[in-house]
Amino acid sequence: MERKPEWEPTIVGFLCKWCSYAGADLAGTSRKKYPANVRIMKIPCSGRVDPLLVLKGLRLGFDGVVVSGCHPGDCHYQTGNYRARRRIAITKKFLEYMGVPEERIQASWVSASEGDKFARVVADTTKSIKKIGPNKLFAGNGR
Amino acid sequence: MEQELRKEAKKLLEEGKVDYIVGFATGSLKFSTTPLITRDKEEVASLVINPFIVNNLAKFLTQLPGRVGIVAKGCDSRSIVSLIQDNQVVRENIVIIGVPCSGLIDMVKVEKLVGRDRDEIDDVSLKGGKVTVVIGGQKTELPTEKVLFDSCLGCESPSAREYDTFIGEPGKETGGRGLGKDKIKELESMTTEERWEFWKTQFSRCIRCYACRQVCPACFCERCFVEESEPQWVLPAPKWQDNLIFQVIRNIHVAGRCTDCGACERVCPVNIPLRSLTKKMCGLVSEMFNYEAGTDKNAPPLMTAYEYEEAKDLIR
Amino acid sequence: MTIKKISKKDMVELLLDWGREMTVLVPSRDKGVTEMTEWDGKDISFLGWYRNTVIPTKSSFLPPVEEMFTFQKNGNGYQIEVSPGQGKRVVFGVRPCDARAIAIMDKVFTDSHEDPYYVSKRKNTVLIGLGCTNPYDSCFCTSSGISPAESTDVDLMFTDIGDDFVIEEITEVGKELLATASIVKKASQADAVTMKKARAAVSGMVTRKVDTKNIVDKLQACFNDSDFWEKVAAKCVGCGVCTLLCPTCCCFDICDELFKKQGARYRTWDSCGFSSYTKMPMENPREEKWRRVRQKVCHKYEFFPMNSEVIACTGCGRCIRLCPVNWDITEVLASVPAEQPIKNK
Amino acid sequence: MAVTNISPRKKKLDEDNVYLPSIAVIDRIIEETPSVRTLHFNFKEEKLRKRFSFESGQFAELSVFGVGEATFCISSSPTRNDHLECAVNRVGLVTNALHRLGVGAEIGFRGPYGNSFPLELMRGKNLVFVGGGIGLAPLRSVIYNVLDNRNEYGKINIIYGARTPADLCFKYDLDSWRKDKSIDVAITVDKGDESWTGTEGFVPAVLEQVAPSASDAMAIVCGPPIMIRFTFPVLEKLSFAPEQIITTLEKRMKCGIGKCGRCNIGNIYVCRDGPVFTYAQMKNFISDEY
Repeated sequence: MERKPEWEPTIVGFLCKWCSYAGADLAGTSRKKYPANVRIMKIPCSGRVDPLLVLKGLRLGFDGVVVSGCHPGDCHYQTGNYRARRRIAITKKFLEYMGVPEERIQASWVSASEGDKFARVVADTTKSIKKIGPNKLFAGNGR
Repeated sequence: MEQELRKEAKKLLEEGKVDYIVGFATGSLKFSTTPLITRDKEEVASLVINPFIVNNLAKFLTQLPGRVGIVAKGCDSRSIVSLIQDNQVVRENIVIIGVPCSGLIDMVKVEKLVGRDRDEIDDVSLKGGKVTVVIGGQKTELPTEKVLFDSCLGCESPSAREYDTFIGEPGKETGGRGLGKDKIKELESMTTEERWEFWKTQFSRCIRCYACRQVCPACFCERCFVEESEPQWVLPAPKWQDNLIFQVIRNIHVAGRCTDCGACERVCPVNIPLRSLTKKMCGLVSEMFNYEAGTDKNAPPLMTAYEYEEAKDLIR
Repeated sequence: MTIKKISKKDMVELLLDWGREMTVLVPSRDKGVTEMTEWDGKDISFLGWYRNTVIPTKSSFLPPVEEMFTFQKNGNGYQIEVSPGQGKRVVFGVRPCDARAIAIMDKVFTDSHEDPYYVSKRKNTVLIGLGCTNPYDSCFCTSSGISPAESTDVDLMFTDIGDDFVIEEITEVGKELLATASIVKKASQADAVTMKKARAAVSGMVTRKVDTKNIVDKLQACFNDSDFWEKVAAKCVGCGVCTLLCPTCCCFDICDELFKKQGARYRTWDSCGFSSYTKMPMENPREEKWRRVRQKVCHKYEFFPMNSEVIACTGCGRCIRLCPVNWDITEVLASVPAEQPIKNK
Repeated sequence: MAVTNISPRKKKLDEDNVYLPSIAVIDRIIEETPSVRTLHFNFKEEKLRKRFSFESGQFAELSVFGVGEATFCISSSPTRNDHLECAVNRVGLVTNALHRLGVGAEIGFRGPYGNSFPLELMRGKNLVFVGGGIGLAPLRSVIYNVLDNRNEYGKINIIYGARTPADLCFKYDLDSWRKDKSIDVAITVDKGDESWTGTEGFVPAVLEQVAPSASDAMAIVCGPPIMIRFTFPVLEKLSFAPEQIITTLEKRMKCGIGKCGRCNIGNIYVCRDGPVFTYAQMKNFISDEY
């Protein structure tokens, strides 16, 4: 009997090139297993993440958005991640109020040595997004 | 009070302390006022103060060259402070003429209560905590709770806190009545899906006239992201998806700058309840970062400041 | 012209009758803003509250967003699918100002190149006018040669005479629409007199006036007076309320959307009040706000009359009522200097 | 009841739909300068290739599906109608997208729109072409048109300039015109580089040096607004009457057919009444917004 394959979410990940991107790389080179649902965008710093990128991701039909940067205190540009933190926190809360499930937007701090953590973040995010199902927020027309 | 204001404004112009006076004059329709922007000593004779001075004049500060004398209610002054924080306005270049405010009358509420449009009403006046409406010689008294703008009912500082001169006596606080938060509570009691559906319906009728953005003093970008073409973040077409993104991002971009003055909601020609967004945003900012927009001109803007530890539960 | 009459209480039946053949649009505020929307088949309470819609009737012909065609990408190529045309409609309750506005838009959309989207809607729509009984204080239609309760820019014209409406058959299409409606009766001579009186009374209620005498010349004379226009534009915040909600403004933008392989081209409202409207990569002929305000005023009162011999403003007053800062075009027109400014350019 | 005399049937919108682009295929791309490329394209439908005709000076709306439409003048000559050419300067949404396309890509084409250069008036006269930067594109169409009927015209002068040698468009055309004994060509750059051996200086200044005679002549000018502004006085100094000066104007356009509203100069719509105007006409414009 043929079984219908399970629905797989597509997630866009905005990763800081100084840490999380390297972390993702490490997860790969050290052969950590994690779901292949994330499409990675390398960004210069988590401070680059305008809420617009998050919403545009959802508008384009991604089921989730992951933003990841250096741990507080470790920013290559001193304060980029502190600023990102306020922005992302507000975005997450505000979008929740608008009616975007909180699970769709995930933020984390992953350093270049935390391949493990990156794998965990992706796995957890994928799991929680699978639970809430595909992103139909902007559906209706145009998708 | 108006006489005093006119005298003050004239003096400022005569003494060359300012190049422009920005205030309110009587509008061309009933119960309306219009911004008066002038360099003319005689024109300041038409300055008025009444419960219909609805615009947030701080908007004009970023557009006018030179030194400006500006008439400011509580909300205008908060926006001015916010502009100073963002280096959009130099404090020394402006003279703030504080005026008392005991709340502005929401004519939409009055219209609904009396069942008449504003041009069919003869008189509306605010005195001693009561609003009197006259239609065809018939007087009706309405409690202020029912006819002031929601933003005014929740206002904690109706009179300008930041000012150079103050005309008259500072008005009493209208805030603390818990009003204006009702709609947010109502929305929060819905499920996420219901909320999204609600906003989808609201933004379906947006025509993208950008009146909300254009009257907002916190929207001072020379070029807004919606007008960017490379990349084109949102479609110029007023499809609900793009309307919603525009408004959500606008709100996030002005987080910490928005003083919840309610100007955006007032001017929306298609009645989108925008204050249910701005009010929520102000609430979030204050809850999460203990920050209140437009209160401290020396404080760094919300999004450039940080604490070493915050928002821990949101980011892992 | 023959006149007929219908009792107000029979209106539901008449609308239902039309609804069997066509989509019926009536004024409604169900969607949070007053506009012409599809009738629900029951409610005619608008006859009581309706003064004019916020969204002008133009939106039934030039909607805020309109899909022009869709396309499908296959490999390097594209397959274009044109959006379907408009079915038959009847719009009931069009005010004379908005009806004139549509006549003005007809000129734009049918000259040299015919606009298929507009024309298809226009040709398949019967316009039914409803005379005003209670114009706003911001209305100034009489200054544009429009009577608030009278119109020949529609197919049928309804005038309120108390318990009844008097109906004028303006066009053949309108006449046909009434031909089989048994509830419509012949109107008497007395009804005609009552109608005339009612009309005169409403006309008198429009008190706001614009002196349009020599307006083209006057505007031409002060066109280069930048001081004047800067003063006029000072309080304008540069939003698009007055233009987007103007019943005659029909400027539009065209834009594309593509998701994966499926895309569409849209036509949307646009406004000369936005600086992006004329922005070119290297320069913008109307970068300054006063130039945009000048364009708005002059397009309606100078350029359009020069090209089409009619003022492109019908005095509906929306721009005054809805303006965030009470920028009042009637005040602006009154302040246009009568003589050429001394400053020579 | 039937409303018989309002459009008897639901007319399908694809009949005579002016907004419907025809599909064209890019068959060659020439990189002119770092930011300008010329697209050679042809209609996908064989029928259209035969049916299509245009005149020098007309423009068209090119679209990249999913991105949008933009206005371009047709830079090829109707006398050489085996394909069409448009020069694209990379400056915005659509032009960037056009620069990303390769040979074989399909684009949309709507047109031709607008008026054209008045060849009847130019016939038998001496012609002076003054171009700057990408402004050579519309001139090129009419230059080839004239060259292909060379004996019908008098003396021909081409004065063309760009900011730097790298910014000179249509270098292959410039070369071939320079070799042509029947035309006088002057090429200049605002600022040369080490390898530049030609003239340096602004176009209006070079025009003044070349000083073509105004008698029985017409000047056709196209370039950036600033160049046009300084060229007109020079031409007048050389005693060209405003009627002898022709230019083509550029404006932001969306529809190309006088409806969308944005290309007006006073009561004139550039797309409908232009884009080709004489200086005499321009002097009568109400507005200075060009």
